[in-house]
Amino acid sequence: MVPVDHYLWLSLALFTIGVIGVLTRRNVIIILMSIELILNAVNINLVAFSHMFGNVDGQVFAIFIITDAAAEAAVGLGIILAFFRNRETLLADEMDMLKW
Amino acid sequence: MGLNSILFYFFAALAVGSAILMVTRRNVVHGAVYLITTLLATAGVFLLRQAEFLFITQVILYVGGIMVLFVFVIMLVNLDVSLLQYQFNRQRFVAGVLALALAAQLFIVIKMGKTSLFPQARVPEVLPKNTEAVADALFGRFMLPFEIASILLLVAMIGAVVMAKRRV
Amino acid sequence: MSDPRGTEPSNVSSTVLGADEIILNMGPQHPSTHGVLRVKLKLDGERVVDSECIIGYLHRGVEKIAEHRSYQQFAPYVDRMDYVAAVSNGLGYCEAVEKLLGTEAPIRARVVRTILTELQRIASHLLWLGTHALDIGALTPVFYCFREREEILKIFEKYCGARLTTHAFRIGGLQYETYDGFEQDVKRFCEDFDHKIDEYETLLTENRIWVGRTKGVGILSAADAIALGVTGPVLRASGVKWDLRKAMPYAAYDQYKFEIPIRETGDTFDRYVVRMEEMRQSRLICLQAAESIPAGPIMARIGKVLKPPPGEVYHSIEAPKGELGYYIVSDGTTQPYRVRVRPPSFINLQAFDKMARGSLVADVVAIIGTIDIVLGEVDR
Amino acid sequence: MANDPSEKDPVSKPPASGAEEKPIAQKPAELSQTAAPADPPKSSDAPAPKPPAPAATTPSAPAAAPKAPAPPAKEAPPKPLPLDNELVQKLKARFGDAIREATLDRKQAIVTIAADQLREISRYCRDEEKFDMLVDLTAVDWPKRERRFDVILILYSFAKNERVRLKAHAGETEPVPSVCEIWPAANWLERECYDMFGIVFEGHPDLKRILMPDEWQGYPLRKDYDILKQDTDWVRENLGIESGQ
Amino acid sequence: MSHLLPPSILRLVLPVFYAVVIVAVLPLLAGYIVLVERKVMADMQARLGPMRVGPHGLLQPIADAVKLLLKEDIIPDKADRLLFWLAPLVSVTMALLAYAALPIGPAFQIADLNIGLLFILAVSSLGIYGIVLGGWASNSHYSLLGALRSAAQLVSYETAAGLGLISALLLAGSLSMKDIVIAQYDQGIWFIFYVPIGFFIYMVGSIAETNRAPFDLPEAESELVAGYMTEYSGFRWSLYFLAEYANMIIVAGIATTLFLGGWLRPFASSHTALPGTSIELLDALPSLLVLGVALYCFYLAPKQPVKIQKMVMAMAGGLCLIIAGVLAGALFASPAVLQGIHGAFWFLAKVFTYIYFFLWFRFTFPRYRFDQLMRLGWRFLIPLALVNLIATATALLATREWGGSLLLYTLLADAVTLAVAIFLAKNDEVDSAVPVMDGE
Repeated sequence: MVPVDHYLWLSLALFTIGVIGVLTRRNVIIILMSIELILNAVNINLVAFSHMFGNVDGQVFAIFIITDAAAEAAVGLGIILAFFRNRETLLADEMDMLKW
Repeated sequence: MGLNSILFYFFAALAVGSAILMVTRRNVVHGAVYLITTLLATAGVFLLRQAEFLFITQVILYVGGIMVLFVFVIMLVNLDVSLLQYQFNRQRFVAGVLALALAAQLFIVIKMGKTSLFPQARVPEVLPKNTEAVADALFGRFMLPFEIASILLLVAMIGAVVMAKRRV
Repeated sequence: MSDPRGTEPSNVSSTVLGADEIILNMGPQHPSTHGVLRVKLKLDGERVVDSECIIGYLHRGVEKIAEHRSYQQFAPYVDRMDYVAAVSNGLGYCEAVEKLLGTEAPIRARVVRTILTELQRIASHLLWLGTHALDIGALTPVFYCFREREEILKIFEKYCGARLTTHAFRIGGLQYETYDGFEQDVKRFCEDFDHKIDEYETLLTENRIWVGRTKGVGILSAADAIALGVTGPVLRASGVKWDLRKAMPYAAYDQYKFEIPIRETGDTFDRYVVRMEEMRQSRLICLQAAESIPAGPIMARIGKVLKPPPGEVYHSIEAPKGELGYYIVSDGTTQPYRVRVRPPSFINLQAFDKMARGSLVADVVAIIGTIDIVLGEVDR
Repeated sequence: MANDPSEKDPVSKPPASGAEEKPIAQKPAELSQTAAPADPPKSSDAPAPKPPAPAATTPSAPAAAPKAPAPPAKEAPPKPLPLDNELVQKLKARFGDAIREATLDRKQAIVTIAADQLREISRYCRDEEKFDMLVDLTAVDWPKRERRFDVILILYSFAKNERVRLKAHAGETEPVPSVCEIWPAANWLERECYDMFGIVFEGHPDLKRILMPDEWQGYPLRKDYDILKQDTDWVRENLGIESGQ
Repeated sequence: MSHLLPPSILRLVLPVFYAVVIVAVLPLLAGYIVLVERKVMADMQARLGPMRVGPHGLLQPIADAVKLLLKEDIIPDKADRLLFWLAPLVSVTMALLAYAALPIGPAFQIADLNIGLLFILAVSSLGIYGIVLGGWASNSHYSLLGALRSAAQLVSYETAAGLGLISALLLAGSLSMKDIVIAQYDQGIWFIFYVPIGFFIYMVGSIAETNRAPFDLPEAESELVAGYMTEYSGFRWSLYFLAEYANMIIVAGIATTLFLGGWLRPFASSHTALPGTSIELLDALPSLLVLGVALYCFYLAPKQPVKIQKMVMAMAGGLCLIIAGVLAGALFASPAVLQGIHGAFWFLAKVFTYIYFFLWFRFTFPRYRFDQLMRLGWRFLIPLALVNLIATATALLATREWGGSLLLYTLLADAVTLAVAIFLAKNDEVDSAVPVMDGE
């Protein structure tokens, strides 16, 4: 039986990698994908605890998080598309205007 | 070490490994492929914790839906030039240090809380049938959040359409 | 012309949405460019923003060859231009030279010419229908069309020994007398053919997908069609009731009753309907002509060596694809000084850009099919 | 002489004399009249097509009443004759010296014009005389002449059911005005002319080779174009051998 | 087998055995479906189809396979080699993985997952990565356009097909493939009779999902040459091909399980034994059918032109005879064996019938255009599926509340759905009269 804290370590590792990705990469799509990674790390936690406590509330929350991830991806990618069409770049540090 | 543990460590290693590859790849499509691998490995972890429905949700929605959207957009906007540019921004060292500091904090918390923070709850060997249980929870106690989530999706959908449309 | 695939040298996805456009090369090796047409499309997503036809891959210099052949020697060459309607090409050329000579083929020859040319029109339209349907994704009609086309080719084969590049006519008339049972063969074919057309129509005309794929696609207005010099079924589908067989009758067309089908919108569906109806009309002409082929000689009195007096002539006929004209200049010798072919496919293809702009990639295929080009004629 | 029809015909014997042939061909009486069935039109036996309703032309000028040119009922031998019909008169009245010559060859009208007035005359023909379709545009090379090219425009009028041929002489170096803006159909036709003869059309939107490869040397349909020399040059340059023959 | 090995080991060995059988047989099966497809096409087009390799082209698939394996394997110069290599593998792996939960017979199932249906859907939805990545990695415009079309099409039609399936799921009350079939046995009716419109929606959706005509836009040969497969050749190409046909069998298997009673024979719940025996009339049908085929083969064998063809034809007849023998022998074995063997027969028969419709459509209809395809998916099928779902659920509720025959209520529900369908189609006609200029 794998102890619960191993799940937490896994979650921590993924979370940290995600944060590093968000903070250091320039490409917006990679940043968005790193955010997905972070959300996923959270899901692992939720599932681990859900199993530990023997009820499914954690899983339900994980489902909500996936829903949220879907919404975020849709809007985020929409923004990226719109941005790309106007500026022809994917670099986050060039996204420096409030309107066009 | 039972089959369960072996699988867990295999999935964990796969997830972490491809996550690292994902944030370091120059080519975004490769990044997406590694992220898909991570997500599938995570789904495997879910399955080990008997969250079958979540496993399926992860595969259908995350991998089969959201990531397809990602790959789709990447194909639409992939630029050659972006392969030649610096992949990391200027604050990368500071950011890295900060992230690692955050990780260290969490590390300490988990380490300390390992014995005290988490109640050693009993693990019922036989969980109720997972899909039914999730459905009962989702459409019972969590009805309101469920509806709110659906409204969120609707809003996101409209937002995405408005954003992506060429001329509104 | 060096790069057959013709993709831009840079990475494919380089400018996919960046400049909002990608360049897509269709052909010269492509399943539905009907030969070696190359179309360079500028796409916005799947919508065509701009197009350019690049032709000449099949250029054989027919007009140059003509200057080094005697009048009779050149006749087989014209069969190789529109090779799916060789008989029509031959008719145009022979009549043009006859006019240059100031003579005319005897009536019997003209009637036989009319029958064969109309059969050829049906064969050409059948080939068009089959491939056009295939382009739009209907796999089956093409085999039915070939089945009937086979019958026509059999008649050609029995008449002159060749199926495709027949060289059926000679300057001054016909070389061969019709074989025994020619009239019966033609009549039998025509009688069977009527319900065969119905068969094609049941597969396509009422089909929702077919109508959806062809209606409103590649619209060409009458004004545009005339300005672009478009002729043949394409022009008639745009609402111009003009057919050389009626306007300036040649061969024996003035003896027979037939209608000129026209449609109004000028879209792909209309061109489909016009060609289907033309097949029915051609069938009627064949029936009428086969009913009474006049007796008489089949060759006009012309010398063995043709030396037309100096001068020039332009003669055109209604080929299956449109107005096929020959402009021949004679300097009084045995070889033409200049032969110019007015190729209907070439000129109709010019309208492609007009039709394709603003349509989708899938429509481009339908539009190429609906113009009914033969690259042998476009490039000559 | 393999193609000589009378030589090989196994079935039908060519008639012994021309006199014999005529009476047989006479049988349908109206047919013998359509000896030269094309132009100019005979409204009696061929129903003239209706003019296309939405033609691209501008409103017709009142003066241009469609009327068939007087066809001289001349039999063989075909020989160019001077032509002086209404169209020619109107053209002469309007353009004067630019109309060099008007002839009738095999009952087909040919108007020779000055090359520099080509565009104006074309526009007049389209707008006033209803020659709304450019059937063909081509050229003929006469290398011995001073201005070696004939640029030929064949026009057709739906309203009159009549063709006319405009002919303009052009020298090797002098450009000819393009008629692209008058008939869009001229676009590819002029490109082909340029490709085959090297005639430059001034005002053409995109004058480049169309049938021959872009890097082709020489103009194939000129009479002095030597295919052998071309071939030898090509193999020498590209294959490094002396001759491809 | 059960008495040879202890059950605990059997539980491990049997699935492995099944998996090996499926992986081994599937390529052969796909090859023969191609042959059947060509023969059916030939029949519809008034010609003969393959006749050269073996009698009536029976060995054609083998010749094709050998040819494909011997072909040169080309990787375009600027392709992304890793993904170009990976993509067909992804496609074929996902297609094969889905077989894990498909119940070919009551015992012939690799794993009876309690989320079986979702598993199949999830795994087969991953197959799209093979298409998308392959199209992208080829570095060709045709491939890329094919891949983009494929992604958009799959996502759209998966929704419609899934909603179509849910109407049957409501009636079954389980996600396990096995339980769904058992539910149909218990209720004594195939679900297609309760939810015919659900079946129709799933059929259209499944044709689109497997990229078959008239929805074969991602590989439309007259437009995009071969779509995402344009740059592939030889073995890699055949992997895509295998994946496509494997997917066809999968969707046919899903439809069979959910709507057509899975491995159940017709009238599975009625038992009328032949007088004097325990053999049921309908159970004898399969062996008689196959026997007929065998006799036909023997009848044809002497008519073959070449000696070797005579032999192959006779062998085919012999094979059919053996199958007929097995089917007949099962009649006298224990009920479990009978069910197992005849179940597989009926399942495959239904699957092939379903696939026959695919072939039929392919040779009858022209191809949709992309905007028309999207319009059909989003503006006709998905609304219709939603209405159908609600109507079915209402019918179910009504039966539960007021009692009465479910069939009656579902008939009512179907009528309502049909009315909506007609309304939607009419509405669509009005709209499509105007050429759509999207994105402007």
